[in-house]
Amino acid sequence: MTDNTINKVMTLKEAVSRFVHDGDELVVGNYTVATPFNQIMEVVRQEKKNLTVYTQSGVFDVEMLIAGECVDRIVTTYNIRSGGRGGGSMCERYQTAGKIQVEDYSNFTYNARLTAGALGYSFMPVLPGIMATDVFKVRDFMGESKFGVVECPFTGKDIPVVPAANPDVCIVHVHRADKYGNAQYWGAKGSVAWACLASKNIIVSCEELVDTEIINASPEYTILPSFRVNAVVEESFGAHPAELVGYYNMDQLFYIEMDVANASDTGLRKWMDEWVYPIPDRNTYIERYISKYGLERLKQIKAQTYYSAPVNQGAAFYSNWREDGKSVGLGLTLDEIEKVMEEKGLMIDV
Amino acid sequence: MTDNTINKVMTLKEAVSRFVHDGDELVVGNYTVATPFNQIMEVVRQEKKNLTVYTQSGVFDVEMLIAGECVDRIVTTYNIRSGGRGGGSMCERYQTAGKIQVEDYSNFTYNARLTAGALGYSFMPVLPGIMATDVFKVRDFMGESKFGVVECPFTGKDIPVVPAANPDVCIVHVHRADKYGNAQYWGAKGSVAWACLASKNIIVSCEELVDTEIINASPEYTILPSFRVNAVVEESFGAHPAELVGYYNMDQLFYIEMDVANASDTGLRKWMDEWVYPIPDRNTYIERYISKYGLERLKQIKAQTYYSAPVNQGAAFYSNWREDGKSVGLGLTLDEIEKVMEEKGLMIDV
Amino acid sequence: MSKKVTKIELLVVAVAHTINDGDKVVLGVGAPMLAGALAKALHAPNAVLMMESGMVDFEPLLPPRHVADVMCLKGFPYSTDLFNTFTTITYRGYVDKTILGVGQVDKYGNVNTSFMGGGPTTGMRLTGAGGAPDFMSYAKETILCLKGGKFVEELDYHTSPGYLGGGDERDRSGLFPQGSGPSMLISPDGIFRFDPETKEMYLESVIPGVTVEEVKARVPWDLKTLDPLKEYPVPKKEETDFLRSFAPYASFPNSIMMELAMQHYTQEEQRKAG
Amino acid sequence: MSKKVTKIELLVVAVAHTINDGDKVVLGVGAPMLAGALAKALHAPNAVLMMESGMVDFEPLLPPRHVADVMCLKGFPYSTDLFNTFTTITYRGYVDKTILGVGQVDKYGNVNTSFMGGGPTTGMRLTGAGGAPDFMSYAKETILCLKGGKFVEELDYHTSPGYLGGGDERDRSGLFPQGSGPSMLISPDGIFRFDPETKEMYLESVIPGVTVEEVKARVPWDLKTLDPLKEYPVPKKEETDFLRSFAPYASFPNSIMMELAMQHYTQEEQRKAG
Repeated sequence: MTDNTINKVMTLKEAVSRFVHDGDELVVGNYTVATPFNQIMEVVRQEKKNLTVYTQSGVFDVEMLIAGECVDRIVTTYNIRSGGRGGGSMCERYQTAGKIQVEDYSNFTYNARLTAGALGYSFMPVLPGIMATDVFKVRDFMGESKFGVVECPFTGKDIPVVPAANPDVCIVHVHRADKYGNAQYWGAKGSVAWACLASKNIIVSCEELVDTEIINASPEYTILPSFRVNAVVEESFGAHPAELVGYYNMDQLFYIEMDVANASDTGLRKWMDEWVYPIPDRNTYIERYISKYGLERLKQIKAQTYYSAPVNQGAAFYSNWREDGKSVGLGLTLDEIEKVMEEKGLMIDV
Repeated sequence: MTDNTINKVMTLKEAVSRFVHDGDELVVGNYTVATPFNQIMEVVRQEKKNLTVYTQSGVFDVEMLIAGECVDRIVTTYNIRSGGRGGGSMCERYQTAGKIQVEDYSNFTYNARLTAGALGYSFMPVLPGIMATDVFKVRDFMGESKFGVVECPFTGKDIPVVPAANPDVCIVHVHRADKYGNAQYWGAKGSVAWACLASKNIIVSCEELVDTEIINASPEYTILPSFRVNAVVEESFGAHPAELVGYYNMDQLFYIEMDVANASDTGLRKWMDEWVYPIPDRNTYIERYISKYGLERLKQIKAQTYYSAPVNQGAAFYSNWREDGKSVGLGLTLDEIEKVMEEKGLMIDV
Repeated sequence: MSKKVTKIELLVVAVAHTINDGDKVVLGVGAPMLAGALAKALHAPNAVLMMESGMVDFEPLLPPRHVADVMCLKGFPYSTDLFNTFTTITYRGYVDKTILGVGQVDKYGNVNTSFMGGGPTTGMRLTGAGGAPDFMSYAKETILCLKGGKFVEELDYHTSPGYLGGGDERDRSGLFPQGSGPSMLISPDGIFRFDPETKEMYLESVIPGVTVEEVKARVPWDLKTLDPLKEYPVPKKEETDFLRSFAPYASFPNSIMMELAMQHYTQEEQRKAG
Repeated sequence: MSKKVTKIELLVVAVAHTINDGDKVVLGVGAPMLAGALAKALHAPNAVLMMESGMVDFEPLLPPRHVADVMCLKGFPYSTDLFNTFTTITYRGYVDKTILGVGQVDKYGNVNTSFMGGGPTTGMRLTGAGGAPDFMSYAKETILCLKGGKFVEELDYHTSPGYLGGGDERDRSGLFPQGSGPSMLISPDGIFRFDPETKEMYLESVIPGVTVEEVKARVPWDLKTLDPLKEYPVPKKEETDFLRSFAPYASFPNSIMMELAMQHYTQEEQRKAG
């Protein structure tokens, strides 16, 4: 399934249908930027239920999933009151109504759970200062397992640790990927690679599907090797209204409309009736955007070109044979080498 | 000292003199390739004493340091018998003679010690299988502290851990750096970044000193931020006879001569009398090489050009002001904005 | 010479003054980022500005909208990740200062940015912990920045550690670098410091036009004040000029900024339609 | 049809045959790397070849000289580091096979690549542990490749875990993935397997011209043999063609290769001089 021999390109509809299941632990792979709104919206459309959602810096990702009644539990660190001081957030409204459970970590301790999971560890040490805070002391559904403490065998000190997280599925939007799933991401890295690597299954949507040749020529940007990825979906503007460096800025006006809508449950649901439920895919979403706001508004957030400085990755030679048919190190032709092998008595008849 | 305000460019002689001290724990930052032979040779020339050397994949780095009588202790994982089956290695000859102590880890457990140190942790979990082996059971100077065991508070399982290593100084050769110490490295990454980041002081030698502008345009290749680096030395062919991708291949013929010399203590010392002690710097070393072997042999190992594929890192705009002097989001000039501030009663006289 | 400045400008400039050239500084969102940009542009060109997303040593060309705003600049030298920012940089002791926003703060500089008016299942959800507790634990020094937050007798939720119960409790706990903790708090009223012995917060200076009584009315404990108070630092013209040019919407409250932005947008739409 | 091949070619081709298309394989230096290159080029184009330096999914154009030889290829898709290769890939269970060289091996497939003829302070230092113990612990399956090494009753140093004391001891220890361990050993004499119950190594086949007695003479325990022995796999012409073209010096022992290389070098020097 996650073998690199397979062309994994599919529609987002198929990917979410195959790899996101009711009751799953689902992690939003992106951190603050490049939020995979295309995938969030598809999960909502497919009415996935009883998810435990890991979201490090989510705002509208988690808000929409809650509004879509997809969520039982949330593990988070940061969630702004997008509905304003009075309106609050979906997360707050559902939590105080007892409709969801929320476990709050700090940015680092949340990330450390994913790092432990990515490494295959059952726990990861975190920074002792956290033990003085309510992040450590106040516990929701994780209970005893929210944090643990081990004694360092070398210093004798008590070190707080967090348990590994290995979500069932990670949804992540990246800049570019090849058809096998080799995925490249750059900019502010946050916890993106850890969220992906911790997970059992991974859906990668990408702004651009590219030849493996391009991936091979820039391996330092690859955050996921092919064999970890289950599905590759090409959807440009996949993160809109979030930003993706090198492609498009944040669409602030669009966010303001979402903020205004999010002052109440019904407000956000009404907004989703326009922008989520009736939209089959990102192309339709962008067509709707253009027909409503005009292409000019989309052009205004298009990124300018600012290419990375290249590095030289070359070697002196890529073959052991010189142009004259002789070997580089020995100065002999293949025939001459085989003759030596005979003469030295190395050859066996088989 | 390691502030980024300082231009840290200096000669290797000055760098080693200032940042390598007798009795230091010194880590060879490079892994298998790009061995900082320029720096190794300078440490030998300056006759540093009583070092504890961390070397993950060393051969001639550690062999020369031992032959130079610089070493008391070695922490290693891999050291080939470069002097041949009969000749062995400096490391073996000195160890069996009781002149040095050697602690043997596996590649991973060695690296994990540096990772712990880099992160600021006092210990790092390693993979339980090691407990079945003599790598875990047989201990030299590290004794009880070579490994420890903690109980995972979540699974109840015993997990082996290694203690952090924080060497006093790391010597590392990289592709390029700026004068402040921002250092870039690519190719097979090994444990290079961890060795650097674990250390208290860092000497970076680079193949090319470049403008900060080039570093800024390719931050994903940076393994060290300026404020971690104490000295920046520009020496081309700094890793010779080891290879540096994009610059030069391994010089195999040169290695063969070193192997032959290393069949005995005296052999290697004689070789060092030619190539180490009388050579003040890398320029002189390369001049000697050219005069002895000819420039052609150096050209044969020169890397071909194979540039990385660039990534786009651009944003839509880099200023909040439009060309007409009005602000992007508000459509007002600065005068108009200040007028609003007055009208709204926000201004205070100070 | 008389100058006209807004309260927010006074606050941002006072925060900016805490940044020295060469300081390695972790910035929270909002006012701390404006302060960092101002310092870097004017008096601390070699300050190393960092954010937890892994952006290290950046120079913003636009006000960063959040901690991962790599689009507010054109190039930066070191891109690490969140896990490594907290460990290889923060826990290792390479953060000289962190400048953080505050929801609630108590007299010992302990901070709440998580829940107000109740606990997790009953209160108002603020942004959450984010990077604050780990930065405030391991930065050598913390500058708190209270823009819309509150002084309280007791926090509804203790997100980030100040001096805990005061006195030497923070140092004694063994959990933090010795001598670390909040060194000052800046609010739209004035500047507060912490007593070297008791670690209790006291008032050091007020901004022009604010009285000590007004400040005390917003503080539930018996606030001590420096006698005489220090002068509140007056921004230089180049500082207010920088701020207004760098962030033309940031010198006044969000509500007014939103109003102006909506006005502008509506006008544009009308212009296009007409 | 009669074919002429060297012992090393027989060994490398037999190792290569253990790699199936799509396998994720970690390769040690030497023969394992040649085998990986051959498999990838001929029958397993989608095998994922990996080395601990962080080179993942590479296709060598030259024989890799060591585990960090990024100059043996032109581009590869994923460059991680050593720490993450052992954790995110190996410990997580994404290594199907590892192919490793052997210094000493005992009857249960435990391996020594550290010291021979004594302990650390008295014996002959071999290369050391390197990646072997951690790969052999967590790869689903290990193929051992004994080119110049020895079978011993007792290891001088236990570097990498095979079946420990035999039987179900490896699985019972709880330290390893269930069912993992060495599946075969290939030497210039023949191919060995491990008994499913006792985990004792036995001889499965010999290369043409080698007798069972010769093999037994090199094994200090009472070596069991499959009866009848299987046929040793005969390399196809395209396989020996590939090997000789890919690595013109790798089909004969190092000593002869060195002799030829020195000859060539001396001739070149003379040609230049003359």
